Amino acid sequence: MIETPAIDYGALSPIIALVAGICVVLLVGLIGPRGRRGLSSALTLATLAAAAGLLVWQLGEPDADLVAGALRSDGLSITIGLIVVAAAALVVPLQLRDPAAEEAGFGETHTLLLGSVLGMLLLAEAQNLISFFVALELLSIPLYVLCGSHRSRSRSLESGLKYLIVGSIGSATLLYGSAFIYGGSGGATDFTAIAQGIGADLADDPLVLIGIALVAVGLAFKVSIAPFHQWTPDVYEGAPTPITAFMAVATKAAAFAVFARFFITALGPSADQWQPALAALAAVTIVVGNVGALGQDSLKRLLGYSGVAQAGYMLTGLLLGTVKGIDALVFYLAAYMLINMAAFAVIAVRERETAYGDDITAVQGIGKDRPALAWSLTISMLALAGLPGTAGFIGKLFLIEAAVAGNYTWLGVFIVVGSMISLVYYLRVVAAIWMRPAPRLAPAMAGASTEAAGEPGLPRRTGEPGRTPSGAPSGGRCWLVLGAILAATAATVAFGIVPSPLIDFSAHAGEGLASMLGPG
Amino acid sequence: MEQVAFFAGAIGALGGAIAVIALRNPFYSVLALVVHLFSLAGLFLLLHAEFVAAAQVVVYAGAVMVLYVFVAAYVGGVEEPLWDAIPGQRILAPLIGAALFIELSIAVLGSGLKSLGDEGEVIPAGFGSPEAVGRLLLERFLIPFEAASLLLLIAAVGAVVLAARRPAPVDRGGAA
Amino acid sequence: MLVAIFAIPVAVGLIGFLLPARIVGWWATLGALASLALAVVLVAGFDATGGVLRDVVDESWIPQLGVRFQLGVDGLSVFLVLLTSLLWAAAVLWSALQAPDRPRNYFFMLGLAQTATLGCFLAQDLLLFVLCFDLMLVPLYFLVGAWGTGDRIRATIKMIVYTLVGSLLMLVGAIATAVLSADATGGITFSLEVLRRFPLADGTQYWIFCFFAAAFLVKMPAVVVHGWVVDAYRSCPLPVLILLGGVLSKVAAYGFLRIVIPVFPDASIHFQELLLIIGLASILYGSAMAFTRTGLRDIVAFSSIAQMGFITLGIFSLSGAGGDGSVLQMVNHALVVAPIFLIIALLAERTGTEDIRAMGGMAKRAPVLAALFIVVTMALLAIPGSANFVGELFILKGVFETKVAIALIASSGIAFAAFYALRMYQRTMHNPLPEGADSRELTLREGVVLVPLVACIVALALYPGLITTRGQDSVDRSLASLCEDPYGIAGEPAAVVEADCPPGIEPEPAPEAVAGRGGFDAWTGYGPAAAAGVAP
Amino acid sequence: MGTTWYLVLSALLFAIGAGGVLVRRSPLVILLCLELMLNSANLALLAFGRNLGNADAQVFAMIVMVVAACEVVVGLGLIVAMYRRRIPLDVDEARELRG
Repeated sequence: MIETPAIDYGALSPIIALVAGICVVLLVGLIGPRGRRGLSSALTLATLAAAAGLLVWQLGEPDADLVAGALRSDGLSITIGLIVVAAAALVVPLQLRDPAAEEAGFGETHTLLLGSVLGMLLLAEAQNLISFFVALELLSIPLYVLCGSHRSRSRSLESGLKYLIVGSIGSATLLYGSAFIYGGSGGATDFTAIAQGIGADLADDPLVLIGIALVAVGLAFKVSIAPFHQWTPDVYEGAPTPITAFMAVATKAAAFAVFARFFITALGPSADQWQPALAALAAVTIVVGNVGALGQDSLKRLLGYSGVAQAGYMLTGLLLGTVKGIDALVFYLAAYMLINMAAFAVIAVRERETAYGDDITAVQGIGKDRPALAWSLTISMLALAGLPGTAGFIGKLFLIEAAVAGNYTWLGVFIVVGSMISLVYYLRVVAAIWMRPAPRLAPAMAGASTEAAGEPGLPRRTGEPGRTPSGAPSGGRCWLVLGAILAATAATVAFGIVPSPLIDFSAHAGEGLASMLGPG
Repeated sequence: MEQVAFFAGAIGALGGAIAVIALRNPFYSVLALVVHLFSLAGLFLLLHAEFVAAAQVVVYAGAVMVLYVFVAAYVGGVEEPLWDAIPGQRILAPLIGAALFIELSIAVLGSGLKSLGDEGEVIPAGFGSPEAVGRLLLERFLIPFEAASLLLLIAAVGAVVLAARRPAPVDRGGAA
Repeated sequence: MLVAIFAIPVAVGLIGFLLPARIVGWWATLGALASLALAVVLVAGFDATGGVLRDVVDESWIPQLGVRFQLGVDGLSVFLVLLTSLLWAAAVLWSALQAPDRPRNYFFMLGLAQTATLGCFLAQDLLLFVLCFDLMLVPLYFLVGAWGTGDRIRATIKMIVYTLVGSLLMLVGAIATAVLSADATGGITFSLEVLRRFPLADGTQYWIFCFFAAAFLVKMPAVVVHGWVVDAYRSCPLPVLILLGGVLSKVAAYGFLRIVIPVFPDASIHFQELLLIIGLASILYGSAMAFTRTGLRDIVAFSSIAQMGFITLGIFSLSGAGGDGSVLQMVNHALVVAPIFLIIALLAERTGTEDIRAMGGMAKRAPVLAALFIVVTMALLAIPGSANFVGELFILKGVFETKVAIALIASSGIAFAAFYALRMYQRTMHNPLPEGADSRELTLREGVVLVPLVACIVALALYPGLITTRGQDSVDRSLASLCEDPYGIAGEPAAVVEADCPPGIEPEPAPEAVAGRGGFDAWTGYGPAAAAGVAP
Repeated sequence: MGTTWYLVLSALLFAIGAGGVLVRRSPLVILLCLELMLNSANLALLAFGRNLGNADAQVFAMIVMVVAACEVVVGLGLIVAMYRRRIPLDVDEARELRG
């Protein structure tokens, strides 16, 4: 007889809510007429809200192993889950006028988005090699599709295919590494069992070490750590901007969660082996990312490289293996989510308003005419650079404090050096916003003029509703988007001045991991 | 007997793999992969993974490969590069592959792990049978099982999104 | 009180966003005057005895990271606070008269910069200081970049990269200080009063000192790392230049006195000669360059480098007199620089250039302007009787006590100052009036800003003791860390040999009860412990 | 047969797959090479599982098959979409994206 494992429905409820949401959104998308963006978006947001609510509810509950140890609901998984859900919720309004979503159908797009969110939640909870692998794929496969969902742009398709190939190489490498770790730890798939299986005896067994190396490489592909980052700028540039935003933020959060959980809990016995290696990777990543971003004119490529550099900062928090390091990592991820969502949203808005796409020209001189957008992008850039008064500063402070406390002061110095280099390109954007004149004559919009949103390049007064030709995607002002941008920006500043709530929030993560490592 | 079977399978798998990357025409590459997969299924049988071997033949070598064959026939044998080649990539790539192999082999051979050299544990009856695997899937690995089914659903939706014929709106800003 | 002084400028700036553009300037002026008034009240009621902190604010801020919101003021900072408010009021008023474009953003940035600067002077928490120090750059970047002149984008990038290199390293240094002394202090704390009592091991102090010194020397600016200064001065809008030249450079000097010497005493002694030489080099190089340049802004920029060199000398003479002189000189220099910049603006308006070769004869029809300028010039060259003279005298006295050779060379700096200051005055005010230039008397609007500033110089010349008497105790307290085991934490009572201390500094008596570790309260004479009567 | 033989074979297959990904330029063949990599991992898993008498590996291998199928479906979908898009358009547009 099959003995069904005990299922804690309470702790699983966020997952269940998401699955239900996926089904409903898909069905509504199939049944209703095409272009029902309002209903689909509302349902998606409702699903995300339900998941967020249940996650918050679970934050108060004790940590629990779920369904025969496949998953674990603890502080780390919940905090990361909330970051991911928040990122998705910010993406949904951004997709309202998105031509890619328009083309692929809102029901399908939202289904894929929710599927990816589900994968991220599972990934953050995974504590078994098999659920780890499936969750990673559940996260990635919808994203490959979403990247390529703007089918009429060959760049989008290419970006999807590239992402698929690189992502699959990463998955295959990771899988091969998992096989070795499975073999090396004596047939264990649960993270805790792996730690026991490796123990002190096998901590430097070549089989285990090569397994660790392969898993690290696989994850490095996912979170774009140098030298496995080459795909990042290309894919970021080619994908539809809302998807880029989601990818940049949420994938990183979920992948870092499992990175931390797997390395610290399962591979803890070999920490002496992987710590220096990861530290070297982090240092290289910081330098490569920041130097790569220097000459970029495309804002999405710029943020892609900047994301590489930020991954290096975050890796620092991870490799310390301390509670404080994990707290710093999660704090940084949360701050990074707010900052990047605002930045990408501004880029998306300008992409639809001007003919410059994501080129830096698109934001030139917007300080005069679009103060809200200008301030949001400015604050995002300053926050990414880690200037005080923003959550980015506190994030760096937290990371450096953790690094110094973990005897990695030199990595702290690297973070700072990276920040210095990064200032040059972040400030270039800020200078474009405030100190350069708006481009005088906008080139003709590529493609048909029927869908040209208002007069490209010419500012319209705030408050005048955007012209929406029936059905066609419009560059008109969307108050929901502006609201989302301003909310994210305000949060960036607010957490820069009063960071304690966010620090308390991220402290759950460290506790969660500590409880998993503890005697219990 | 077992050794003969292993070497036959190994040669088939290796030959298939090399053919996949060596043949010019993608269509033949696909067929080579089918050979590879069948040989692997044989090796899986030797490893007492009957159910997996059956799935390999039916699902993988059967269904999935049909998809490949179809697409290869549809798209044709055009080599359409996605990346600009890094100079020296063609020479470097085999070296990287060789280095990878040597490193992995060193790991395998250098491992202090017990009993890698011999057959290993005595395995219980019914090891690898559909019942045993099914029981595990529904008990310990319920979550991965369910997640995998959702993954299939999502992939289906994705395929529809990508491949469905729809009047595509005009290219917006693509050439900017 | 301190919170109000600290927060008013930025709050005023924020509210400015809600007001019509026309009146924003006046609203900001009102705010600046209000904060000036508060600062005056602060100084008027200030009690300098013992050099301890007054008006302390100590609130929890980021408890998880050990950061507290600690403000306090003592003899070192009280006049710098007043100075900041004063110059800011002048700058804001001047700007309001000029009516810049995008006034809401402009005045908000000014307010933010003032808050950050005041934050530096008031902060008693190391991290709060570093944060404010970095924050100063943000508004400055915008002010120069968006409202500046010439090749401003390049100048701003240069300025930001230069100065931030130092300040970010300082961030690491600050964090390292707190984390590495966490074992001794019992938990991570950035409180300066606590950190100074648990000095780190020598080797650690050395590298952290280098990080801090890099930040401060760039900011001052000192020679070798002064590359950003001239470009920034050239591109900076004038009201902002008053602040940049007058106040922001003082933050760095103040940082040495407030943080570096008390917290890293061993390193300060170790690197004393190096810094003295840097100071000396700044004096000589700055003076020489000021004498050869013809652009007014360049002259002032290089003279500032020279003056900051004097201040560095005073501080790193590590003596009471030198420290007192430095504090006085900080105020003096700021008070001199501000009116000079305003006068430059006036001259540029009348002659259409900032090059002294194309100027002259301004004194003809503008006796008041000339009179004001001569007062300022005399102060700049430190003529006996001026407060600058007193300041430099103190500094040189301090240096003589320790390094005679350096003091002798430094004295020549005073002579240089006379050269370039007089040259500047003569070329602009006397000589024949060139064609196209217009010698006009001060207008009422200009006078409103200029006259009070010059009056301050005169007042300070009459009574420099205003500052030295109040600063003395605090300076001594800063330097007290240099004494061997000054607080007797090692267990024994602080039986200090006189020779261990720098000249003129008495070791601070150990408090009766250092209530456990981290007794911030007991030391500063406030808080619950003080209230209970355990304070010294 | 010793497990070592299987592992070395799987390592060889993995290396061939990885080399193929780098050498070949056609997306379709790259997908095939990815299959090689995934299958070599399956072989290693099953060999370890047999050696340890642990059936978890077989479940893992099943799941990997599902995953591989999904990757194939999406990958082929992308290739078909690209191919279709190219037909009516200019050929030289296919390489807009720098690599």
